[in-house]
Amino acid sequence: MAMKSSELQKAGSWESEVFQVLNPEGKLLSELGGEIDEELMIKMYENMQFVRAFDRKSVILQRQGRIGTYAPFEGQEASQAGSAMALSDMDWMFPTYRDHAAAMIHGQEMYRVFLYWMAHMDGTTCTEGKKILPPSVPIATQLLHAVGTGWASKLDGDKDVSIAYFGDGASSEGDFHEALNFAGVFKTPTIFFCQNNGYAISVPFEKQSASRTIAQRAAAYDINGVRIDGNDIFAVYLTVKEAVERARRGEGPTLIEAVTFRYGAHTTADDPKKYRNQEEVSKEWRDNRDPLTRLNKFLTENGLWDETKEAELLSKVNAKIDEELKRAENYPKSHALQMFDHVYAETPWHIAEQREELKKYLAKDGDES
Amino acid sequence: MAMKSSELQKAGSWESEVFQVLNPEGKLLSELGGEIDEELMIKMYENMQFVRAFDRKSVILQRQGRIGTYAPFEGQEASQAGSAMALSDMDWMFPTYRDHAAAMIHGQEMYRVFLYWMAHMDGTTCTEGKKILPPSVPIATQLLHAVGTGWASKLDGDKDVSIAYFGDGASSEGDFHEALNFAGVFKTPTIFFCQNNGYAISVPFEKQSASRTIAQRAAAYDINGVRIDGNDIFAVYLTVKEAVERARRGEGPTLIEAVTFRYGAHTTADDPKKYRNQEEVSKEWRDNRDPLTRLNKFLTENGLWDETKEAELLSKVNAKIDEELKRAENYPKSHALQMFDHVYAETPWHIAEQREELKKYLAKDGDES
Amino acid sequence: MIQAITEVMDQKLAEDPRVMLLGEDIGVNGGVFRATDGLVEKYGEDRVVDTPLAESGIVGTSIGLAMNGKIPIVEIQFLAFIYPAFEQVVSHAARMRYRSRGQFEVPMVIRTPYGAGIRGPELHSESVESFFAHTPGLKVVVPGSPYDAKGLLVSAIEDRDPVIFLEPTKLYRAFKEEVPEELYRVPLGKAKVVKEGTDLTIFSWGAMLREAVNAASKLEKEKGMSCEVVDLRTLYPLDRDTIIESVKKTGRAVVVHEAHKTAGLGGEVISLINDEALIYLKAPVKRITGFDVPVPMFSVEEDYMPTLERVKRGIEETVNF
Amino acid sequence: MIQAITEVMDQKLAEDPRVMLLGEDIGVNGGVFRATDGLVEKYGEDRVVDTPLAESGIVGTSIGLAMNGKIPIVEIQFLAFIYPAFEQVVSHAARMRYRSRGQFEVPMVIRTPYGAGIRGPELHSESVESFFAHTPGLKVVVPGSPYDAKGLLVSAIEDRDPVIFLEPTKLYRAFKEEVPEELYRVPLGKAKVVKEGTDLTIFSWGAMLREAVNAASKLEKEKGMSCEVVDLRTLYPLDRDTIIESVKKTGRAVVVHEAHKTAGLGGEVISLINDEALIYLKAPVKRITGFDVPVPMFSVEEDYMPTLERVKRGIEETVNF
Ligand SMILES: Cc1ncc(C[n+]2csc(CCOP(=O)(O)OP(=O)(O)O)c2C)c(N)n1
Ligand SMILES: Cc1ncc(C[n+]2csc(CCOP(=O)(O)OP(=O)(O)O)c2C)c(N)n1
Ligand SMILES: [Mg+2]
Ligand SMILES: [Mg+2]
Repeated sequence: MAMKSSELQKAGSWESEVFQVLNPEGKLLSELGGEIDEELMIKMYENMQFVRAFDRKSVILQRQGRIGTYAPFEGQEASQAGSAMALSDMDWMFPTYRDHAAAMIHGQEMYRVFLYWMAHMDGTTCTEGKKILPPSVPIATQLLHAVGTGWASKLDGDKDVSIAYFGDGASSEGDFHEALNFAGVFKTPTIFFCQNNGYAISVPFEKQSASRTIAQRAAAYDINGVRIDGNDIFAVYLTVKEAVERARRGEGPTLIEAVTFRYGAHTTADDPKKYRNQEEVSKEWRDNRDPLTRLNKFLTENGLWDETKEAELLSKVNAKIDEELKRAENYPKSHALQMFDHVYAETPWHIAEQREELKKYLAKDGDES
Repeated sequence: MAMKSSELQKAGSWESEVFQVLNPEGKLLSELGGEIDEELMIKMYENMQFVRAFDRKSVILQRQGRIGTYAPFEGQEASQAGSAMALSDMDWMFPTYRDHAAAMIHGQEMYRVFLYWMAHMDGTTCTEGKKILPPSVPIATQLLHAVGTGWASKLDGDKDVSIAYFGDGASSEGDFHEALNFAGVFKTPTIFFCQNNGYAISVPFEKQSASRTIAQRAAAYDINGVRIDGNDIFAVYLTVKEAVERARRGEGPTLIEAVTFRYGAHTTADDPKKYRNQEEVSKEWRDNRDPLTRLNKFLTENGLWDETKEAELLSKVNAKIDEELKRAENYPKSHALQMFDHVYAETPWHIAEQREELKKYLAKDGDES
Repeated sequence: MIQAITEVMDQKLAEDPRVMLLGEDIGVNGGVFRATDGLVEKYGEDRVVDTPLAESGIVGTSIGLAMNGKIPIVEIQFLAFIYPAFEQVVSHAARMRYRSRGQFEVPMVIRTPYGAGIRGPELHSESVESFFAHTPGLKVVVPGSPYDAKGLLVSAIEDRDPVIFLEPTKLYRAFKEEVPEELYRVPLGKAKVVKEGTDLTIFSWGAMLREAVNAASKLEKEKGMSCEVVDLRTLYPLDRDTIIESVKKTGRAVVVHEAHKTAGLGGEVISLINDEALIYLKAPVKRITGFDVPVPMFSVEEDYMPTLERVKRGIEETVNF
Repeated sequence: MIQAITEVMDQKLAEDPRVMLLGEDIGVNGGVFRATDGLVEKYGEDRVVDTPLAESGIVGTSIGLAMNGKIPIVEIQFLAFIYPAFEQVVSHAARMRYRSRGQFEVPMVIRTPYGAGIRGPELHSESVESFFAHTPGLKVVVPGSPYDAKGLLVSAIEDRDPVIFLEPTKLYRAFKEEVPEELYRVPLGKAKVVKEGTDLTIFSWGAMLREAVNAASKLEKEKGMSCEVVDLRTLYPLDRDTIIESVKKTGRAVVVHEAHKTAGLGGEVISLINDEALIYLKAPVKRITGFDVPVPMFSVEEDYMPTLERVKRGIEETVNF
């Protein structure tokens, strides 16, 4: 299943070069061989609906001023949900600012994600006991962390793997190279999960690199590389699953390039019309390659889904989102004095004094709680 | 001639996987097709003798305390001389601390190289009018500069190319990746000339990367990559020549991996016995793959060289080295006040004052000239 | 301020064929703050270059471009994203002239938005100017007004040394000021007395300047204090003469900056005063600065930065010392 | 000093299975200064790791290792070679605890030789401690003696936050001192009064400490001056109390460091004094430092650094102010 990158370099449209299981028409291209049962398929669909609803809600919340600038991921649900569902609870996850879908499916509580976009001081925490890191802002840096955590697990004989999420743009940074090289040398149980959504903000991948694919770079480090249809949740799940298993068996890292597309803006502060024919291209992907539509078709055709279920799901999902939003909005507001906590394990004198100083001002201003 | 990296990945000893023209026994493996005439062959041999004599002299000078720590290149003469001889005067060269042979053949005056190792303030200058940069100390950083100078030449329609020298270790740095990627995107006339001498100080290439070759990385950037016998000056010359011509024609960058070996220590401060079977492995290379020996054999067998010529050459070479050494040793010593020059185009107040301050101290100490 | 900056680049691209712009998303997108809006359409992709997402690559290739006859104006998307290029900036751009004894030079400008106050995500609000002010070979410039932004940027582009040009994001669209259309120069290395005064001097730069000016006018109105406000503008090298002259006159000073206090440039200003005007001092020079904590999430960023209140009280404490 | 450092790593590797060493050439080669000599033979390649030549890789993976239960001790071959890892140090190692509100921590030590004076090539002699002292979340430690090297390194390894441990190359083999064999701790954040005195305080650290002590004894003998010498040892956070106490006693001070003057830590020391002890000052606090030029080629490096002569005269000028 995991095709060598060299096999993927033939000319043609990207669809002909990627690993695909469920095509856009909702047809299975190969046997699932029991790896994805009906329950799991339905769960996949539910998860994608869940995160899509979250994403749309967040865009609205941003417009209403209830959260700050937000980075939407609509269109990338299969990549994020499919990859996260292939993990176990114990696995380490290193998301970026766009990977909340993956994080939530891996166990991140939604209210914390809201807190993040509200810029709450606790917005960069994760569910207790989870190994989900705060979203990485500096591009490609988190790949190295995932090599490190994986390495430690390997040294300790633990079976958990580490997965780093990143974008096509990230593949240009030096840290991408150093991470893949270290992972190759130390054979760490690391999964490099690249969502190639075609753009780094406004810059299309053709300007990012002369190489046609990102997966082909795996060969430079003698690690596994595979290019998949990132809008096909079956392909994503199976590929990540295999990479995870290989990693757990001690067979080292995998680079996965999931070809996908973000329908919307880079962030709510971005205007995609500046750099692409936004309506047309976005509609093109939505109409012809949507990850939810194709699974819906497949499930419906196989009698596993219908409009009643859909309606039930949506109302459940919306209720959950409202509940989590309420939880976030009712969460005690960030207090300025929190900025002095956790700089060090023990607060040194100068920070303690500065805290006192601010405390005094806040008290005088009357806004200390 | 320029083999694809994929063609080089077959199993076997490295010699079977590299481009080679003159084998260690001094036999031609393919026709030179007029690209290297007899005069050039002799010049190649002379150049290699010249730089080898320089290198040996420098190691002695270091022991005598006449220069500081020195980085010898003995064993790598074919790589350095062959590549430099394929350049034109106008071409930009970015050497490391080990590439003085290449620099000198490209026109760097030897006395400046001596000044460099004497840590003279003028030791990082180059012959007037030349485009030879001060040796790059931070590993892999100069690759980007060579992309930049090449890019400017391309934009201006100039025909010069830029060549960056670096080692196997350098291929692990992020800057290596960024440089190759930029070069690929902007199709700059840049030659990435890697001398894979098997070691980054003490670390063998097997520990540097899981990839078997460095040349194969070119594919990750859709640029040309070729692996050659770096001890075969014909192979080096022809490969670099072709890369240079391609670059001048606007066909973009090339990554060349020249497989070679340094016989001696990383620098005179290094003890190679700590990390390799120094005597044995060094002798192995010297006896079986020496770049000078093989060309000597070839020239001798073809009636182009004999012991008389050898003796004449060596005495000429030694005289030249002595002369240049004298020039360096007679060069006005660095003066402490020079440290305040050239920080900026115009000296700002604080540096001017600090200069005055030091000047006063030096005057009081009586050692100002 | 952003229009003034765009205008300079536009005029310089038109006037000097050596000028090039490089950065992430500066082409059709016009930059995340729109500083390069419309320029690629006007000057083409060879001169306004959308680069790959790799800061060391951007700065490193720009060093090569600069050595080979170009004048690159680099945009780093936000100041913290210069870190991947730190080695290229510190070990190469700043030293190429020095190492080559003047044979090669790197005339380039690195423009980058910096500072907090616009509700940016993590790492979008750093204020680490002191890193660059500790690096001989670099110049560090921070405009405090649209007029200065234009004049300083022109000088930076014409300067033959690498200039770190820090643009306070909070001022990008903060105030309107008529700016002459033609190119003019504001010299590097010269501070500006923004407001004269006799009781105390406020040294500041960038976005904090507004708190400084506001505090000065408030205290003037409320308490009849007369504060001089000095915009340092060039942070490296500092304009010592203006600093000392002002302190000799007022005898009291505060430094207001949003960078962390420890090892921030406040310490440098204080040291210059200590060197040259200690005996004129009637009170310790107070530093009113960002706290020594990572710039926090924006929900509390306003309290991280010196507030008008903190500046005012700091001044009063210094005056009443 | 180097033996003391090796000894700590040896003992810590033996005592604590979480400890790992990572760096370039630290395996069979034992490190370019032999700090890790013999350790890979004793503890194996899983615990003493020769890494690829990539500093961001080393620090970045170490952050991951540290978050997942290891205590990485990283060797950066020379301080300037930390720049490729600058982003990992500043944007991640220093902030992971903060960002995760304590959920993840990065207990690691970055050891690196620093400073001039051993005839190193270009970029092998930098002294940029102030970069790290301007980065909340980091601790910066510089031992000035073998005894302190051992005790401070033990504390650094046991500290739960990332520590930049700067080893003055000039002191590596400079003097012999008996060092207890067992593990002991010298606390981080505490300066040491190396020599008591009453006329003036010399604040210093690292290799410059020796010039400080030499100047103090010379001036004592030659002119009967009594100088107190304080080794700051931890540069971030600084031990303000010891600094202020000493200045209150002596009323005069100089700071001696080899880093560039502008935006160096001398300014921070002066600012702390200005804050807390201005009225005790009988003279400006003089900075006797490396000049504001790139560290030059070693033929003139001795004149770049504060010489004994410069330190002496600086002290005399301060005393005779
Ligand atoms: C080191 C660094 N440089 C620049 C940025 C600004 N930036 C944020 S997102 C982004 C584009 C990232 O593109 P990609 O990796 O494709 O991920 P995507 O946003 O498409 O998910 C850029 C340039 C950053 N966050 N970090
Ligand atoms: C960024 C950086 N890290 C570390 C060093 C120290 N160092 C100098 S040479 C060297 C090994 C380089 O190996 P390689 O690239 O193979 O070149 P070679 O010395 O074999 O010619 C190292 C680690 C450096 N100069 N720069
Ligand atoms: Mg993308
Ligand atoms: Mg090598």
